[in-house]
Amino acid sequence: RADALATIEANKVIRIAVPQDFPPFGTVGTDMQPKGYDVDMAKLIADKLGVKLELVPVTSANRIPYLQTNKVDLVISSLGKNPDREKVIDFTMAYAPFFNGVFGPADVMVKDAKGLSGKTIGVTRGAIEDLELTKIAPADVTIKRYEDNNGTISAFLSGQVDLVATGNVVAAAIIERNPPKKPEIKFLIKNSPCYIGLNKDEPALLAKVNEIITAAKKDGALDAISEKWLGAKLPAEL
Amino acid sequence: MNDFTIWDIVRNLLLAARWTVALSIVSFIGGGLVGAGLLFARIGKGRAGQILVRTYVELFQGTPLLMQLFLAFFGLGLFGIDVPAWLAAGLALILWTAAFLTEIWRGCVESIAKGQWEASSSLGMGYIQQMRHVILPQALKIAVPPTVGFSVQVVKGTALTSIIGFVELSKAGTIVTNATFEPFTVYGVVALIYFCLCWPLSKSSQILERKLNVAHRNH
Amino acid sequence: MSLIEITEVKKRFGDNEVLKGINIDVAPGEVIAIIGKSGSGKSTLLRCINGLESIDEGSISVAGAQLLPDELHLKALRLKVGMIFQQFNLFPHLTAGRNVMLSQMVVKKTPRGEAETMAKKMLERVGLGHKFDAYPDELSGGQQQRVAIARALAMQPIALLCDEITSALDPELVNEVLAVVKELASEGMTLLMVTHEMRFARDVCSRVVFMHQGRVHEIGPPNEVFAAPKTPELRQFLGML
Amino acid sequence: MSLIEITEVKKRFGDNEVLKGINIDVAPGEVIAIIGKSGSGKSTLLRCINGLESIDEGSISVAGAQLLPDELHLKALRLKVGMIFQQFNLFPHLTAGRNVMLSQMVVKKTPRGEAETMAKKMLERVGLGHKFDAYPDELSGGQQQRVAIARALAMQPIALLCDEITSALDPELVNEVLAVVKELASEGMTLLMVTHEMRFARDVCSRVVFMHQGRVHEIGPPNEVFAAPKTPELRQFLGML
Amino acid sequence: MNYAFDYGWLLVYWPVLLKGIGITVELTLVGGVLGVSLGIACAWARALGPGWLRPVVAIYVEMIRNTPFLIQLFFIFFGLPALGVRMGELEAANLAMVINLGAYGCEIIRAGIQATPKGQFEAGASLGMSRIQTFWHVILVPALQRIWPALSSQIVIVMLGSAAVSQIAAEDLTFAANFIQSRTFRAFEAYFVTTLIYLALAIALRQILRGLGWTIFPRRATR
Ligand SMILES: Nc1ncnc2c1ncn2[C@@H]1O[C@H](COP(=O)(O)OP(=O)(O)OP(=O)(O)O)[C@@H](O)[C@H]1O
Ligand SMILES: Nc1ncnc2c1ncn2[C@@H]1O[C@H](COP(=O)(O)OP(=O)(O)OP(=O)(O)O)[C@@H](O)[C@H]1O
Ligand SMILES: [Mg+2]
Ligand SMILES: [Mg+2]
Repeated sequence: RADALATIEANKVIRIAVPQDFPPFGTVGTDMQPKGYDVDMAKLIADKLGVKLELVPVTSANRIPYLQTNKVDLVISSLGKNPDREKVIDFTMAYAPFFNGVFGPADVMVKDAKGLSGKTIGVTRGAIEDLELTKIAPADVTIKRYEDNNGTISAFLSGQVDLVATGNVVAAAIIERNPPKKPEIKFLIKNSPCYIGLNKDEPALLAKVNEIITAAKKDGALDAISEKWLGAKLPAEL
Repeated sequence: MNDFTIWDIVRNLLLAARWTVALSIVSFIGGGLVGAGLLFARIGKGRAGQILVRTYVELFQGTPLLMQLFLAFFGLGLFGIDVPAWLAAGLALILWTAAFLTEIWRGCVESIAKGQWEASSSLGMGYIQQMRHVILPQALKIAVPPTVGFSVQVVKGTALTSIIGFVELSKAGTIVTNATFEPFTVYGVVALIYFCLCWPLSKSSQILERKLNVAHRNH
Repeated sequence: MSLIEITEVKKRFGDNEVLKGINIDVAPGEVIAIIGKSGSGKSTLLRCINGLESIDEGSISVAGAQLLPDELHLKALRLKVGMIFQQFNLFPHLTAGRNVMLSQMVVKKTPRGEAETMAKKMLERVGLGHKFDAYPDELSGGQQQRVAIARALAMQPIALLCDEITSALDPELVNEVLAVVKELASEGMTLLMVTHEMRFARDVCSRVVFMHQGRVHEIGPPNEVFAAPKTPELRQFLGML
Repeated sequence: MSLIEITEVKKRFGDNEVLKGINIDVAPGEVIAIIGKSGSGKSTLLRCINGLESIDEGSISVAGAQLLPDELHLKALRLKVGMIFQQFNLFPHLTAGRNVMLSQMVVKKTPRGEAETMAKKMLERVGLGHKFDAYPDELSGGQQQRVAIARALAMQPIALLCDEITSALDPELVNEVLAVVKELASEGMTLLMVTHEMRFARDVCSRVVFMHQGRVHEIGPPNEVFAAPKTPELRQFLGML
Repeated sequence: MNYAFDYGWLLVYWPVLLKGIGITVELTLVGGVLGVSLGIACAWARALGPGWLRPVVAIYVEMIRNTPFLIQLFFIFFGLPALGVRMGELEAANLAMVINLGAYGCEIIRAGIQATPKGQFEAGASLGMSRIQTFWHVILVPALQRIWPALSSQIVIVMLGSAAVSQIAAEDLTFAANFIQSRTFRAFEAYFVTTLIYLALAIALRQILRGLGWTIFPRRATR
């Protein structure tokens, strides 16, 4: 089988899976064109490789099959890592921070993971916050896993869950819309970063992408993207 | 983050609805053709054909369309067969539609009185001639209302193609909601568009049915 | 020579032996009434003669040709023998005229013009020339049955099988159909008819067959059969009516 | 005093006046045959008496009580007058016995045990005691019709309306039903029956009503009506049969 | 093919699958029973009910049949709380399925009622039964028998359609598949296994409904 990097360079095009339903990493503008952190990251990589970029919008259900059936070369979809996942695909180095928090209305008193005890908390299935929260939550927490961010947010706004775990930027966007129930930050979940996914046994591509990420961290390109979409510079430890 | 106006929402949804319509038409026409072929195998004399079609129908009516689409697109991909999304979507929807239409039509053919078969054979007609001149013209007539009625299911079924990357009406609704966090506006419009697409179909199916019933009463 | 020869015909449905060895010879131009209780096998016999049911034993030959159960032989047979049913079985999506034309055009490949002329003639013959363009559901039962007769006649059969062709009709409509049959008989058509109309059987038929439990129990000219039934079964059957 | 009084009853379907002023008085125990051509309004008259159709003018009273078209009066009426139809109309999902029990339990709130006893008795009476547990589709037409009679009788009506109750039956089955009706008549049941069985009408009925174009054209005892029809219409009608 | 199938996750995640099957079955059971009941009530209302009720039911039926199930589900789960009606995802899922099957069932059952020979109504009436009594004791069972195959198919369709409830976090079979694949990235295996389970459920459900038909309707209608 041909080496993925070689194929990309030969075809002069890279196909990258990005989310469309997971702001601020992937969403759409009024022209329905994808935009967001992941999209800019994809553009950056294509740019550095000097090839054309083909964006493939994906959902949490089909992003990995796209990769495995070679319909895309990379998945940039705010992927979190776990050992099971690492058996199936390879991950690059981290390319984005994820400011995850648990949010809730003012009258719900929670300060840390233990405080979640007995509460119902909404989260987007398969997202980083889902993986992390599942790890740290006490046994008597009810975690409701929705299909996408909208489900999670709607569940919170309609009172179907007491709390939600989501990204800062998402929460900020909600507050901006001035809903009757304002999500306040309760505590931060471990600042777990996101990785780019690619097929196994592609050392050349892996090395190349890692190289691009390293360079982008150095020259401030990633900081710019982070500032634009997450409202903060990359944290130092990333 | 949210710079969508109502008009942006409606416009984008309407644009996406074009996919819904296109997919519906393709699946309906394709499904009709395949379904007709299967129908002949199902009501024909060949035992193997009958069993094959029955298994086929059981399979496609017994599993969620979502999974069929997934397996058609990614499953074939796993075996190195790179089907484009439109082909996989078309294929899965057509096969799914065909399974239902075959069954609907079989019911119609079987509802034709046995006397029609006997009268035409006693006049010396062969199987094909009976079908062509006596059975199908009658079956076709009673098949129209349930067939049109089923087209509503096809329209709604196209929503599931989002699993393989189609941004049709439902998916567009999800994407826009995730950009705007205004589920009620967006899904309200989505529901309305679906209603506008489906209702004329259901209604005409009902009207056709009523017409036929009136016609039947004269017998 | 006989036109229809039925020799030792047996027919089973599963375990149920419905015909237990039937022998009848029908001469050309004969009009035969088949009578008997419900379930005695009358319809089954007619259906066997027309090839709608296959026979298990024995043989049936029509105009010298053996009845064999393959498409080709069956088609040839059905061109010689027409059948008319209790339920008319007109094709509801075609007009009376088209009903009569269809099989001529499809089976015999008669050109449309000729078929139409023939259809007109046959409808005329059953007194329905003016109903050429009417659909079956616009006709009364008696008229529908007459169209069915015209449809069978248009294939120019040498014999006609009629299975209780007046039983589904209101009493007042029975006569118009029987009148047509009577005329056919007088024109020399060979007829085998299952019927409950004893008066008609007596007046028109050359022979009467009384079936009982899958057998021809009595057979003979009507004046003998009706006036002097030999078996208690026939006597009982006639008394019942 | 008459049991059923029909006075100047008129009934229209749209523009079509089907009953044009009917007057009949039925004394208790009378057996009346209604004859006439198809479409003359026979069924409509019976249906009006049973309240299945509302009348436009005139009045009908049964056992002294006026027929009024509200649920309560209708129910009271139907407890007094039973009706039996050409198509039997048995309830296909219930056994013969349950068919007879249902209306007793539902309408009269008869306890199950009593209803069952009554059902057994009534089925016995029509000669079907052994068919209590048979479903309608396991019964012959004649048996089904007798169950329908038992069902109507179980409500202990003071009169029975029968609309061509033997027309859907094979000729051999007609007699078993007529025998039951004959017995009812001899036991003093008041009967109004539309029938095509002239022999039966002649032998059993006290009076015959000949309807023609929505009117009672002739009425009288059967020997008068059949032997000396006064009007050309009746003469023609009788000649037809 | 360069993909190595791996079903090792089944060892770890089978409780999730099992729970998913349980919930799908429960949803189907409750949705089926209540949905058919609602369908019967609506069919009665539409075919024989009082004049004012007919358009009301007609509007309900048309609205449900001409919009996607998922959106109905969203309105119930996310929308109703705004009106002060809050329920858990399972209740919402159940309600949506009942409403959905109720609308389809209504049309199917109504067809069965309308195919009832007029004589059955008249026989009931002439025995003194009221309209409701006639409907309940005389019309309904044969009407259901007439359309039982169509109704069975619809129930299977609703069972398969229940996959959508995973979107409101109801942990049905599809949720299980999605959950497992989100942890293990074994999407093919997860979807393949669930597809087979759905197929088995559909076949079993069809058989159960057929058996039920045989017991409820003691006689097969004569042809
Ligand atoms: N297709 C069939 N399969 C099984 N049994 C059949 C079939 N057709 C007829 N029979 C049986 O064969 C026997 C004779 O039936 P047939 O219709 O020939 O009687 P018939 O004399 O025409 O009666 P009828 O006067 O009622 O028309 C009956 O017992 C019937 O149940
Ligand atoms: N529900 C109805 N709506 C309109 N017209 C009707 C209706 N019922 C009966 N008629 C008409 O009323 C007339 C009398 O019908 P009715 O059934 O009483 O006749 P009948 O004497 O019983 O005839 P048959 O011997 O055919 O049963 C017919 O012209 C018929 O078309
Ligand atoms: Mg017969
Ligand atoms: Mg009548």
